[in-house]
Amino acid sequence: MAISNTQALGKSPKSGAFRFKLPAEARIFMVLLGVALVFELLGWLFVGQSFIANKERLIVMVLQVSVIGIIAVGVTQIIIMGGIDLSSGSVVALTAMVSASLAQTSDFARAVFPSLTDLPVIAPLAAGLLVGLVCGLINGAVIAKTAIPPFIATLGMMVTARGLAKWYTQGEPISMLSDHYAAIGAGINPIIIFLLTALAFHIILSYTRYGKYTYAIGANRAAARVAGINVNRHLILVYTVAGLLSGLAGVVTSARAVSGQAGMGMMYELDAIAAAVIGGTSLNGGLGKITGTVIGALILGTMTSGFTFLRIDAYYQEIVKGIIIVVAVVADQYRQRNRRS
Amino acid sequence: MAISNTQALGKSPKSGAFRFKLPAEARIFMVLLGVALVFELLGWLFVGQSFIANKERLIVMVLQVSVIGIIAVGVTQIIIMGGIDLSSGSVVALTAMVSASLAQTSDFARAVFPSLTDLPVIAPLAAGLLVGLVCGLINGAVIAKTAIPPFIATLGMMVTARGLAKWYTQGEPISMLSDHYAAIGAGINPIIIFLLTALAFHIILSYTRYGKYTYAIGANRAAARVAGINVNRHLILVYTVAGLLSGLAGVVTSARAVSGQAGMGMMYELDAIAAAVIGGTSLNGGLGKITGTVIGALILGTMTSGFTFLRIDAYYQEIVKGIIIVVAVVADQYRQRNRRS
Amino acid sequence: MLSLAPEKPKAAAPSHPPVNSETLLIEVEGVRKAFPGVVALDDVSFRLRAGTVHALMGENGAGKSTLMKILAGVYIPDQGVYRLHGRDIALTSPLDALENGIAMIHQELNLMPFMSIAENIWIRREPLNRFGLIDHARMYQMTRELFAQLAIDLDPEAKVASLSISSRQMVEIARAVSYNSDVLIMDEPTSALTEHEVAHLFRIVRMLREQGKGIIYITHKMNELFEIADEVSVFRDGHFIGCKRVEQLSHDEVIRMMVGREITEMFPKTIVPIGEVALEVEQLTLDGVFHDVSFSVRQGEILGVAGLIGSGRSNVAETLFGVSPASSGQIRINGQAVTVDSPRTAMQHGMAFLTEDRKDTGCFLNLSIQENMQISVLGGDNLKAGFVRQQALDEMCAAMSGTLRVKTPNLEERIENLSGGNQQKVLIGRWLLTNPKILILDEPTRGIDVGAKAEIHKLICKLAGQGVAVIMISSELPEVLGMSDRIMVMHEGRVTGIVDRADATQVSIMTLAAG
Amino acid sequence: AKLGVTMSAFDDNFLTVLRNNMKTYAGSQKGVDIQFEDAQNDVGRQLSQVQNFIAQKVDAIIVNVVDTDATPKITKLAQSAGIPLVYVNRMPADKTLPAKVAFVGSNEAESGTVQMKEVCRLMKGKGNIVVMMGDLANQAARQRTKDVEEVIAKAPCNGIRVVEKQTAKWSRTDGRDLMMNWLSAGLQFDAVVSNNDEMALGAIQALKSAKRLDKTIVAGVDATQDALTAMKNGELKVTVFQNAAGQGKGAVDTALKLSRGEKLPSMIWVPFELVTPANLKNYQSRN
Ligand SMILES: Nc1ncnc2c1ncn2[C@@H]1O[C@H](COP(=O)(O)OP(=O)(O)OP(=O)(O)O)[C@@H](O)[C@H]1O
Ligand SMILES: Nc1ncnc2c1ncn2[C@@H]1O[C@H](COP(=O)(O)OP(=O)(O)OP(=O)(O)O)[C@@H](O)[C@H]1O
Ligand SMILES: [Mg+2]
Ligand SMILES: [Mg+2]
Repeated sequence: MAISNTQALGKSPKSGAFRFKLPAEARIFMVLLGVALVFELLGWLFVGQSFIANKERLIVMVLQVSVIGIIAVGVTQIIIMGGIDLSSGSVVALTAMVSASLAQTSDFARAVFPSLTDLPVIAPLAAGLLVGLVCGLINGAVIAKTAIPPFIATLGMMVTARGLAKWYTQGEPISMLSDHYAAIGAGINPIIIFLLTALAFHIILSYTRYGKYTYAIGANRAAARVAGINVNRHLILVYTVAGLLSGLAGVVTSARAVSGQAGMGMMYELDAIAAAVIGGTSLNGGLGKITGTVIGALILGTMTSGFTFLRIDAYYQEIVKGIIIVVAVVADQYRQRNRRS
Repeated sequence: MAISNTQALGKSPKSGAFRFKLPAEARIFMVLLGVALVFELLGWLFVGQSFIANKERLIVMVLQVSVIGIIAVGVTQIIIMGGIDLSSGSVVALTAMVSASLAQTSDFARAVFPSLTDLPVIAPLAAGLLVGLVCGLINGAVIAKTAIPPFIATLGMMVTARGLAKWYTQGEPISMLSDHYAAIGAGINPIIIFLLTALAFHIILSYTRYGKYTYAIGANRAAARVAGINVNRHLILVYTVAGLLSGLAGVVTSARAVSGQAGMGMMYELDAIAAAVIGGTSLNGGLGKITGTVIGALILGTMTSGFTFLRIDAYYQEIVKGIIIVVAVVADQYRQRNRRS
Repeated sequence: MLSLAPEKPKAAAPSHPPVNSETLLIEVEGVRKAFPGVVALDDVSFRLRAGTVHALMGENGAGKSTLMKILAGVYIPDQGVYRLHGRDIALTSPLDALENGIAMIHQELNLMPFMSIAENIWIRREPLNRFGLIDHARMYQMTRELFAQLAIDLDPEAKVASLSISSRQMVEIARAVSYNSDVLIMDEPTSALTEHEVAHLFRIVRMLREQGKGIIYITHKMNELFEIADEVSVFRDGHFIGCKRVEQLSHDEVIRMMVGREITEMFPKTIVPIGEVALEVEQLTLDGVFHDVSFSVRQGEILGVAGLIGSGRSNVAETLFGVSPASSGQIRINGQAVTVDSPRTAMQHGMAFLTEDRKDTGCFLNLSIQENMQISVLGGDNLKAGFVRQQALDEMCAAMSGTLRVKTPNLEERIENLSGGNQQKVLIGRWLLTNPKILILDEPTRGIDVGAKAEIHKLICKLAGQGVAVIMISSELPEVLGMSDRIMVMHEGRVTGIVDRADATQVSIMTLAAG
Repeated sequence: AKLGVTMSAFDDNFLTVLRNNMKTYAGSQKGVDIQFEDAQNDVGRQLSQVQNFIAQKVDAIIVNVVDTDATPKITKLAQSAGIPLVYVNRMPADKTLPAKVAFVGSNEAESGTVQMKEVCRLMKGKGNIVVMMGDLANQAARQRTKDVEEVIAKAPCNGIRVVEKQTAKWSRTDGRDLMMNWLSAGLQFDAVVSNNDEMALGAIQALKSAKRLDKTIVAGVDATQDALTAMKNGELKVTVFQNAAGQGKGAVDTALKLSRGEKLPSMIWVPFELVTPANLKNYQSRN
């Protein structure tokens, strides 16, 4: 005698398998297409040119969200695990400062570390990643060991890391960076770094235990513990990975601007969270995909370029951006519900 | 081999009833006292004067967190109800602009509404409160009707309201406000407004149905609905109240500065949330007290004054502030646990 | 093997049946565990032999789950000796326990809702391919094999969120079995299962016993005890009372050991005069869930609702109470047609609804007992100028918890710290305070011990005597048969029959339930 | 002609005046279409905005740079796209500006210098000052503070000591709170030197309620409307005027000329001007 979950509802037990069901990412992709098409249409109506058929614009659309995207890849994992990270933007600033300070050329008289100029590019890169990693590690360790809400732990890190970034050179920006370092942020390199990072973590989240643990802890932390997962260790690990990615984002930002500044990355954490959530990651944990986050970031990028393209005043841009964030998430939820019932 | 050979604690199952148990607020008050005492000690050591025994300093300590405090009274209710509000800072800016624009005197040539000058002070006050109320109402309605996470709904409002604040006068600051209006923010009036608001909502949360429902929804939303609470209506109500309080904060801010500026209230939402959480409100909902939030705000104010008093560089202030936010919450949790077992 | 704990006075001298120590899997002695305000376990000893099913009995809050959580590494005891296969051991985490061959099915479901059945079962043990990546195909295959062995018919790729509670329980069972551990602890595994699944579970349990595993089985259901268990240990108020072979015990003896007094009547049904029709339902339909449900219930009448898991009983109750409003059909209360679009309106019509899932839709876990109990009566007389009349409410709550015998140090205690059964009593109290005219109870005695169960049954009868119309959904057939005036049976979202008390038998109900 | 402008911030008082001047002036020119973007003090965002303008194929780009250290990259982007570029208000860090790139504005190093020199004159070269700094992540804050320190390092102002410097994040309320904290600590000073007018106005409010204003010299930078009013009331003694109209008109003109291929000097200076009660009426209706 078998136990079946679908006796009622007049459904055959297997019907679920055959039902047509779009994955969440495909739904979000539709939103992206929709947004792009609206701009295309308005473009022909009001600007007299195509929005999409413009290679440079397509590049900028992705380029301008590459840094946010790299952060969002880490933030997505944290949110899936049921956490939140408010410190990413500040960590970007701190790593940008540290790595830039090790990437200066010797022909600059006022280098931060006059004896540490003309280093091979690996040095600032490694230092930046390390700083990010340490920040993430601290976030994770504090959250795991003290059980305070991640919101508070990372809020503390947000304030502290920003302070450290300003303190590092007393607010002075760092410039005269080597060409090799600048190359990290030149041309479409940020895009490549972003997409490779996303791809790597897409695979890791879908096909490794690291990924399964992340989803399991987010879906039900007590259950994950009972199933034998070392929840605290995994928590620390994921926050560390996210810190590392914020570090990478910091390196890319400073390489792109060929300068390190303490004001960098301001509010990036919110854009990264927005990208993840627009991309279908649930703030309640347990649900989300890197692919969704990539599309979420692209939606933000398309919007920014689209507004500029339509010559919409900056005020209206902000006003509309807020509304669109909400509408995108509402639309996604609505479709999700419709498909269910 | 025994797992532990410690003697039984000799507690009978009933001992709990007689156990001495400090309320959460008393514990947080200890943190406040601790912080103040540290500054007092350091003051005698390094500055040669008392930190606490200084009437003016005591006033500034409260005054500088009055606006944050007013916001935090609303935010606390939202967090108790299981929500979050990221829009408060931007709503402060928007209401500051709107109310300031109705508080201008006629002897200023470039008033925003030349025909609406020299209005009685009730006009800008009412307009400010109304704008805040509407923002909160929109937050609540969106959250209740669409069931998207409050984080996203209020993030959208945060971006949009800031955009509206900038758009309102195209970024132009608003000045030449009437003396009556300025009086709202003069002297210790902000403190009085803050404490009265806090007292009112302390009573409301503890002794009215509104309060009980707020806690119940935060503790278990589904159960609250089944228990006969109109959850959606209450949700809208609480967000509206919080919006109203942000509006009040906006009026006080602009009256205090005798000017309305679109950049006002930046990041206030985070300070308000920090005040609530330091004060013992749980981000998981269902737990928290206004008294705790008031003390939380005072901790932040004491820290700011203390740092200036000790002449600590701004960088270090930020670095230490982040750490203290974390330590305060950790300490509170730690004591809570100790007292329990 | 040294315990310094002082001897505690005990209600009955603990007695262990003579055992051959070589077959002892687990042995604990002098275990103590205290929570804030409560000593959950005090100087408790327990032994588990290989190849036996060892039942654990005791009232709600007796400490059964706490002891099991200690055995499974979830809690670390304050004090005590723990021996596994004769070796001293100190477990520090659930993982530790699993690695030492101890698996546990918890009283509360512990699954990851958004993950597939297979992912839930093999978490931490996923099969990897040669690149070190997870081999999903093989994982599904392994799940199918496991399900074939246990004769469970679920799609391994289905998300757990889409399963009914009973199916989820079966997934838990399958996962516990998949560990292939020496010791399997089952904490009330059947509280969410109906007869069919229970019988099925027992086959699995017997199979494991044949394989020489030790099984600890916690239940409040007396019949299960005599059907499946070899030995039984009884607990009361955190103390170990005794351990006997089941053959040496009678039904009444077990109850006496558990409760410390006699309970004479199991289903204290009293026949009361039946009044007017209080609630009448016609052609009630919720699209895709249940169809054309029609029935009526009179004042003073208890209408039992029986059916297999997933037959839609809970959905009907939810719709009646406005949790998920009907798509068509009519509800009449006292002859008046009404629209019930939210629980609030339902309450205004005098209804009350105890839901089946107390964790999800019942308790406010971090609020106090008192606040939990009074939440639905914060209106009318209890409100003065917008303010709640706290004193009066507190007195009402105190009286109600007295009546229901809620076991707690005080009413300010968080409900989270109560045992499951006591939580249930608080929720019943919440609804009784509203003075309902129509009371809908969904699995009112799930997870409740015999003593409390009898009290709740008495209470239901008393309410019926006062003219309240009662609808009682239950998966426990003896309860439905014992308590109801009439029994409505559902199958696949439709009513298959309404049987009078006189005509109802186990067989007739089961036949209707099977469709 | 289509012009794209990226401003470092929309909610900065002086920059708003500058932006409005550009807008009005561009509106008065025939066939000029001007579009503003708000970089919200973020270099990354500003770089993207420049790149968006390039994709847009605007005729010229005007940049009010967030931090001058990032200008070489912006210059390179515009240059390789062949689009004329005008930096306005904040001077680029590039060693030399290539063709089709120009700067219209003042030398930031002047503002703090002009301000402090006047304060020094009022203090007769000796006494104590407190410095209110803007957000330290912001270039103007650092530069102006440095200017102040350089002035008092040399004769005739080396009798002046900085007893305390602290940030008040450019804002009036923070300025007021900071001043109250200082006063409560019993700090003794003869002058308040603030990186902008807003913080100076906050300091004035606090000093006024502590009845210390008449003994204290307060100095700001920007010459905003409120600041000029305060000066008229005798509360503010020193501020520094930046010619927003001149910079705005100059930037638009330069951009238009460059887009027509005209040759221009690469640096077009619009100097800072000192404002004191003596010359106040020359400025009252200018910003
Ligand atoms: N985490 C906890 N914190 C505080 N008290 C607890 C906790 N867990 C259990 N208790 C208390 O310990 C006692 C024993 O609870 P336990 O859950 O072991 O009972 P049980 O025998 O399993 O009851 P039931 O049959 O209702 O499940 C109860 O009084 C309960 O209130
Ligand atoms: N959240 C849900 N998502 C999808 N299907 C659900 C959900 N809840 C219930 N169902 C399905 O609805 C049907 C009816 O469930 P319902 O709970 O009403 O039945 P029941 O007879 O009360 O059974 P039980 O004894 O499990 O409560 C079942 O097939 C169940 O799988
Ligand atoms: Mg239990
Ligand atoms: Mg049910």
